[in-house]
Amino acid sequence: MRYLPKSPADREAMLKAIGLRSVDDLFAPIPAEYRLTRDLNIPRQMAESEIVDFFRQRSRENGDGYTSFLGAGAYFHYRPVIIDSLISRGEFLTAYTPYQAEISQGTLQSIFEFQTMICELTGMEVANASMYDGSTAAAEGVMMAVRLTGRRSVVVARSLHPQYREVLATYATHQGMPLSLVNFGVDGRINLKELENSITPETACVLVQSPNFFGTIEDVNAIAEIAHKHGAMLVVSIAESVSLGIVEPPRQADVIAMEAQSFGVPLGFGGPYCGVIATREKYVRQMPGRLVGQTVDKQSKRGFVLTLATREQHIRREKATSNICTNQALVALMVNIFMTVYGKVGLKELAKQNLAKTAYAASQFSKHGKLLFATSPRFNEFVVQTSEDPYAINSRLLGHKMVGGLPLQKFYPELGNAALWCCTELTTRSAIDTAVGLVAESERSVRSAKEEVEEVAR
Amino acid sequence: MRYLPKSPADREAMLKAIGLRSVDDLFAPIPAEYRLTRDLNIPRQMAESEIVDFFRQRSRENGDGYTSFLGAGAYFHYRPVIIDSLISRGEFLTAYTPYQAEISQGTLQSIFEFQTMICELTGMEVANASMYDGSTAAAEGVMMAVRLTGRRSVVVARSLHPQYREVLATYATHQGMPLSLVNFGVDGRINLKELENSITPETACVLVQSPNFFGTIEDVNAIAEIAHKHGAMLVVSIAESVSLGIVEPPRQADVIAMEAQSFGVPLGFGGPYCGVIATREKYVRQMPGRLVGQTVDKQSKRGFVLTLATREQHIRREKATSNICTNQALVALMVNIFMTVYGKVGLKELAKQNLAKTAYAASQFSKHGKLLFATSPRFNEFVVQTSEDPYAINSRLLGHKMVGGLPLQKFYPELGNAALWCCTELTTRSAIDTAVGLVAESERSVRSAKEEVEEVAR
Amino acid sequence: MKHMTRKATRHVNQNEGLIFEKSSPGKAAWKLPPLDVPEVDTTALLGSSEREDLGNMPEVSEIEIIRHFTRLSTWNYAIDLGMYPLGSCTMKYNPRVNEAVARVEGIANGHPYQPEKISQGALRIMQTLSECLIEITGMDAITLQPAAGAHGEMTGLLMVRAYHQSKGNARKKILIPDSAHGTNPATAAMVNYAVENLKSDSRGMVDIASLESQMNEDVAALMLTNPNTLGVFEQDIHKIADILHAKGGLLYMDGANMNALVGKVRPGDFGVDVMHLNLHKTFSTPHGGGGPGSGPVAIKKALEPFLPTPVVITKPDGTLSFDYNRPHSVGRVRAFYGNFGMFVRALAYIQANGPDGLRQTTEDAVLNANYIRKGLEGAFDLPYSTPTMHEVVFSDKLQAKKGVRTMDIAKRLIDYGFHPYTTAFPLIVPGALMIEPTESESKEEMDLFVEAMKSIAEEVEEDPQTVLDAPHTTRVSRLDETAAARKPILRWKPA
Amino acid sequence: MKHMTRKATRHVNQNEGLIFEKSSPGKAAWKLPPLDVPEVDTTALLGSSEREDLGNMPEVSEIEIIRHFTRLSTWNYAIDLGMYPLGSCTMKYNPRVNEAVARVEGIANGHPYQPEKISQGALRIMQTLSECLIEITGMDAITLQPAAGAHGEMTGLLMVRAYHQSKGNARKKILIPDSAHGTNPATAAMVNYAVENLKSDSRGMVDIASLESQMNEDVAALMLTNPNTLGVFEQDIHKIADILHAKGGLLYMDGANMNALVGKVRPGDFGVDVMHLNLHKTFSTPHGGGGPGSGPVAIKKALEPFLPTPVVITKPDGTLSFDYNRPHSVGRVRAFYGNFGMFVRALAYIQANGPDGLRQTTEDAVLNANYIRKGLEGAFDLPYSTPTMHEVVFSDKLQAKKGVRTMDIAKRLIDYGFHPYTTAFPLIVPGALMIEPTESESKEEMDLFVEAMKSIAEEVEEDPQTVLDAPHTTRVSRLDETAAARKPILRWKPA
Ligand SMILES: Cc1ncc(COP(=O)(O)O)c(C=O)c1O
Ligand SMILES: Cc1ncc(COP(=O)(O)O)c(C=O)c1O
Repeated sequence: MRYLPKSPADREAMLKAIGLRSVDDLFAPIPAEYRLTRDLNIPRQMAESEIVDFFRQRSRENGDGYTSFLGAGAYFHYRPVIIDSLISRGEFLTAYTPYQAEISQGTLQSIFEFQTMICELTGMEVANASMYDGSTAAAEGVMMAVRLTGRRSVVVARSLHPQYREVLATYATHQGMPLSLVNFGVDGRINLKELENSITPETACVLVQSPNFFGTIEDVNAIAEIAHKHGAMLVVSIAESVSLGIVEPPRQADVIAMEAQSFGVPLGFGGPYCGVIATREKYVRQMPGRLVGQTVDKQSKRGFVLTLATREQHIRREKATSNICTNQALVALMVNIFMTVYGKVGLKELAKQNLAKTAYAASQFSKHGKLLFATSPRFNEFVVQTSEDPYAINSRLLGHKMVGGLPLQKFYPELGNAALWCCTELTTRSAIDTAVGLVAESERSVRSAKEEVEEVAR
Repeated sequence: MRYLPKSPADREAMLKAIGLRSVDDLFAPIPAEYRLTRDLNIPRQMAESEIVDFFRQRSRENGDGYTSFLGAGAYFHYRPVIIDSLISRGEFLTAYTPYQAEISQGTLQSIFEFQTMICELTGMEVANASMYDGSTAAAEGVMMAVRLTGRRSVVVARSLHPQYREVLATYATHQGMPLSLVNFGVDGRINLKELENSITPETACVLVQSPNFFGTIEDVNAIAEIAHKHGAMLVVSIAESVSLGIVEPPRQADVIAMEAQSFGVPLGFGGPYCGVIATREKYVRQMPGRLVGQTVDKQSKRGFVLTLATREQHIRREKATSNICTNQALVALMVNIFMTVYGKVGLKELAKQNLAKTAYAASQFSKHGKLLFATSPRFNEFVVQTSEDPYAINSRLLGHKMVGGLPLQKFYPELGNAALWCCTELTTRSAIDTAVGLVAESERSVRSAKEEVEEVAR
Repeated sequence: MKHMTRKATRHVNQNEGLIFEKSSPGKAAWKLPPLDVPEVDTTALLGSSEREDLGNMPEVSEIEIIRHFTRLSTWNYAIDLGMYPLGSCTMKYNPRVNEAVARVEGIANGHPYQPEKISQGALRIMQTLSECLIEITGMDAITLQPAAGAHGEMTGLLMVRAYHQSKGNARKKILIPDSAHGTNPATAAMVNYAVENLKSDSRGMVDIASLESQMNEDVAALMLTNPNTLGVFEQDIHKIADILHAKGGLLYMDGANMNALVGKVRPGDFGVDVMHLNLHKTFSTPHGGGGPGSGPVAIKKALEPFLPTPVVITKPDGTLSFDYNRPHSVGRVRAFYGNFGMFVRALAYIQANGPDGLRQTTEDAVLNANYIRKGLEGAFDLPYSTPTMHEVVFSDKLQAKKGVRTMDIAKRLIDYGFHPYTTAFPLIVPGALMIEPTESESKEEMDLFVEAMKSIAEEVEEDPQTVLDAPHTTRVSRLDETAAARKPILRWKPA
Repeated sequence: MKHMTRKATRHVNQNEGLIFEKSSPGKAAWKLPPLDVPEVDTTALLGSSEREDLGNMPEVSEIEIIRHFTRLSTWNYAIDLGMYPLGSCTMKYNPRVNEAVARVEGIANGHPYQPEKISQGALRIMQTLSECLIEITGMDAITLQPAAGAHGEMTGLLMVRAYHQSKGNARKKILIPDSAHGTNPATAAMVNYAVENLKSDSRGMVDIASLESQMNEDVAALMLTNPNTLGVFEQDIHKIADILHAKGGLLYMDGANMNALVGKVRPGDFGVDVMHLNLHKTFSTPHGGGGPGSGPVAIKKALEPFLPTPVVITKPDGTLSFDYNRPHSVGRVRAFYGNFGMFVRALAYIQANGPDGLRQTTEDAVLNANYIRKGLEGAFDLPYSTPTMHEVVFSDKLQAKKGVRTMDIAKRLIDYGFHPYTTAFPLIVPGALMIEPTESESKEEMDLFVEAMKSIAEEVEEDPQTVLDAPHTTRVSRLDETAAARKPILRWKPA
């Protein structure tokens, strides 16, 4: 096997040194009746060229070459080339968790920078080294609030990503954390009145997403005020991190649970992504996940270490703030490099381009379909209601090697033939125009079909 | 500009430190009448995403996705993934020529290993650190022989790669090195009688290629004997280095001039490739190009340095063995890694697969077209003569996203409708069968057309 | 330090400050294409939601970023540089072809919501990997959704709970051996189970008598690591499974140590009901400085209804699809389908090995651990002499007499050019040195390791201070962790 | 060494032997797919041409290769690690997007003989790059074929010869300033021209009087580097061109120093007839430890008939094509079309910069050199005080008094974390320190460089031995080059 650095002679010599006669002796501790005496029934050993061919073939079956208007928690932004150049260095790629600080300063310092930038962007005071993804970060953020407030129930906006809601439900079920949902209004934002009514003295926190699942920016100020008034915390989920370049961060939140995939992480069919939790300094000891801190060595030289480990499972076991151990470090490094490349000015300009493309697309679509939640500010997503079922429209778009917006019926039946469209800096005007053209055609044909029917009826 | 690590304030501060008021002052030494006062008329500054798009577009116009039967000095072999992983490390990619040995041991040791492996494979005693490519290596190999023998004329096999011959002609013209050509026989090998007759007391060397341009393996023993009998040296060019896995190297040669592209270097539309010169130890001081040698440091620790630099242009100027300075170091590193991956056993097995594919293809083609030089041993190329013009056949193959063999008429008009086909380990049986099928079809239709004519004539 | 130059030397190495310290207004590493739609008035669009500025985000050029991270990287140790014998972590070679195929366009850029019609490639990868893992574990079904080992544990226990609940009683507690990894109890707590410790016997295995006495109808499952964290195979595994099953309990296996078993024995065959795998350990996906991982959970038939949604199925027409209609599912543990990029890498690893390669891999892993054990016996105390599988655990008992503890030896190992082993785990061995070489180490590298460890043992006798002050060859010396935790500085701030 | 820790520290670093020392029969890093055609009898096919064995070729596994080259790489200095101020070498940032686009499938795998119909992408790249370089140089036509600077020189001189020959007299010699690079005279010899040295004046420029007296009808061309190797712009360039042209000679410009001129002044505008460019200097293609390079030659109209074959042309139907029918061509200087992969990178660099970026680049390069000059004046002897363009040349005159020479200072600079400057070139400056920072260095990095150099100058006064024994912080100390050359060991052999 080409990964194994041993010759038959090496194996012989080692067995001899150990004092064994055969490899079988090594497995003597395993009861004989369980020992496998046949080959595993898996594909035969393949050449590297065959492996590459296999995955190229899979790639061709996987939407390679399609233009997409999908967002909904996974965003297609340009990834600067240097991200992969740098994360591919074996020193980053093949290192473990930086437990041995003296030979892990590369990883540690980069996480420290990551934490800093997440703080700068979110307006929070501390950020951790990463969580599995935005959905689990939201769930853990809620659990944090539960621990901090000593209350157990949770108020959740319906405009939170439906899969995030599902994940939260899974996490919450057995922890005795009742969830209640608050609807959105015609403006696509959480219904503030309903929110106020939902909060009880048992409410640990309110969880909203902004920009929310519809791309609409919530009035976080107002939400925070309501939550805080009732002694509940506010947990804000951010799924589209590029929005932070131009959208005021939810500074009033107590916990921000973010998905940083937009910052240089490939779509990758849904993962690995990069969750993060950011919060106020005073809550740091209830945070889940790893934290890197600055310190000094024996010569007073600046250095970085994993710190506050007493929150974690390997020290606290069943009393830990979370069971998380392995996180998303390398993905956080991608995020870190992306944030560094765009930086203070670039992130703003990038966000502006997203805004401009989306504004153009929304205005074009609204000439034919119905733009929902039109009155609220939005970032790079919007909902269009059509006369025809969006699945039908999308299957026509597929013929043009285009993937249309995400049909919402399955998540929000009340929205009917609505679909969630997304534009980023990579969406070209011509792609928008083509998609709009197909929607317009659909509307025209539905209209003419209707007119025909009316004609006949008349 | 995103590559420039300066802020406007930095530039200000630096100008001030220098004592200048403006950047223009820096260019005062250039006579004003020559200073450009307009923008260069070149494409505007592009975003990285645009650059990537531009080249993807070019890629699509460039045979992406075609199966090819082309060889003729540029071979499509599988390139193990680790080659690019390793050469992409900045420490190799962005280092200069290893003049400062103490901080260049990585490059130096790897060249030393490269030199060693080239020696092992060619059967020579010394090898240099690389030449531009196989063609210039051949020309410089010949110049070496001219210096070593004190003779000036050169006998060249017509079965040497036609472009190598052209390059040699260019190099030789003004150096007063008359060239004479020796034809090949019906077996595709150099005509030994003609060779013997061509050699004069003024002949510095005989230059042949093996496997030659037709893929035929020359009888190097016999050629060497003839050359040496007349006091001429033998320079052997090797264009398909994978052949060395299974074909006896030309150990009788005095100089081997090799193109190592087959060893892990991308086809890359013809370059960069990796020439190498290998020879006997006694000729080392007439070698062109860089050499790495082993030595010790002050603590007697083994280390490597550039050595025998007194042959080179920076020391000897117009008396140097060559004007070469920059060579193909990074490409030589690719070659080095490839040789290391396949090693002693793998190179042989790889060569065997090439042999088997080619034997199969040659036998299939010979059922329809005429296999030329059929009696001689060959490696992974062969010549097929067809009734129809191979350009016509190839344009039909193109329709199947296949690139047929290289038509030879332009280089060897006497071979008529002949084309040079190549198979490597990457050529699939089904591709061969498809190509053979199309050739068979061509033969059938020519035959039936002829029969029709004969019918009419009758 | 007589031997250390055989393995490592010091070499000049670039310092590098924080990226913020290189920032200066007007530098940039980015450039956007010209906008092909009308510019917008951001204030008009966003109103009070518009952001003013981005605080202390850096402004640097591309070359500075390349240098920044390249320089930082040179302060890291990594598998690519040498042996990384962290016990329980399985730091094996991360094949580069895995990285290459994970970056193939349609695989890297597939959107999780793209229509299934154009997702057949990704679905096929998930299905093929699932089939391989089911065969390797001897289980009946699997979910790939969990993002890491601990996440797999949670998913597994959620299914355990759902299973018991379906029988009318969710039960109350999970038995966990005292040698277990911290995630095991932490996970049990998250699924609202009480944790009950199970003690190990003198062989370092589950104490059967204790298990028998502690097992009852309140116990939902035993979470067993096998081989356990001492690197010892639980020889009474049959009995253990029987004891659990007899009282309706389930056997959960933490599969972190599957590298000792793949191709040689299958947990499904020895009574395991639920188990998770760590693709980032056994299946070679890179650790990346702490993640990402992937923690598939394999189960027996009886637990299948409870799998998280969605599940990959084959439709009658032969195409693949996600099945969301699973009324008994424990729900979703993560958005989308899991760390798909890791599935790609793990499958590429399995393909590169095949059945013969996987078996040889396991054999070499166990051979290596035993070779190290043999080499270090005598020089270090071996608290359990039970046969070793893929890792061996020594203690610092002999060295502690001189005041040198496992962490000191670990730090000294750095000077010899090695990454330390795992320290202070498992908890049942005071001052543990937990060494897992994996199959990726050559005899040469291990000989150097044994030599280094023995040399340190000698140093402890002759010159303990050198060991206590180690490391001596690194850019920074031992860092003050207490100060770091006392007054945490968790982010940079402008001076 | 008081300041050195600001820039560099030592850090533990892996040793690594020769790959042959790791070889052992039966290890392998390769695997071939199953053969889909019949096996062959190699002896029957090859007869006496069959090879028996492959001598001492290594047998190692993939992880060992990854570690081997990763470890080796850590002993290299590189642009990615810090300033690399090699004069005349233009060690600038090598953008990573260049590497990415060079690896796009159809670009990396295009066969040089594939039909032109499916080579339009490559042809377009060549044409676009040619147009850009023609505009940048102000010349009329170009060939991209030469593989490096020296190869370009040869190609250029071949065209010079062909031009003169077409006028009936190939002429006999080439004038070359004494400050020229070694490739200039070496090339002239290869094209069978005699070399006549031209001396520099006190400003370090071409001595006009000498030029006037040496110029005659035997002189084919003057090979001028401008700015010259002192970093000085030949201010009398107009006069120089006139003197040459008046006697029918041609002005050849060695474009190695174009980084001082791009976007600011064009050689074609100041009288140059032929010139080569180094894409691996001015246009950012990576140096890769010594190559590959690319040395396009740009020419004025009068030389166009002599360009090497083939030349890219646009056919009437708008498609691109290679023109081989060029009866006056000097012929071919390399198989195929040149180092195409470097064309891709150079074009990507030009696109990333645009006209504004290229101009700013040049300005920064010249600014940096002047900043260093200012910083080091006084501490080191400046033999020519003429204004500096992109590089500055000091001499070791002040330090030589203490027995410390330029090479010693260079070696000491290594301890301070820098790659040395170019030593002992140009030849007209005894003990030269030739410093070219390029535009890629930040003020911070240059301040550290100036600080290091000044610190070394102080050390020379206070403790010259430390400088003479340098470097002190590298894996190997100064290597015995004399021994290496006396009894060369140029390959490994089994013991
Ligand atoms: C035995 C054991 N169990 C569980 C885990 C947790 O796995 P993960 O880090 O992937 O969450 C680990 C990882 O260190 C482990 O060693
Ligand atoms: C001034 C000058 N001319 C010519 C050359 C030769 O160029 P190349 O190394 O690309 O052959 C160099 C390169 O070092 C140089 O600096």
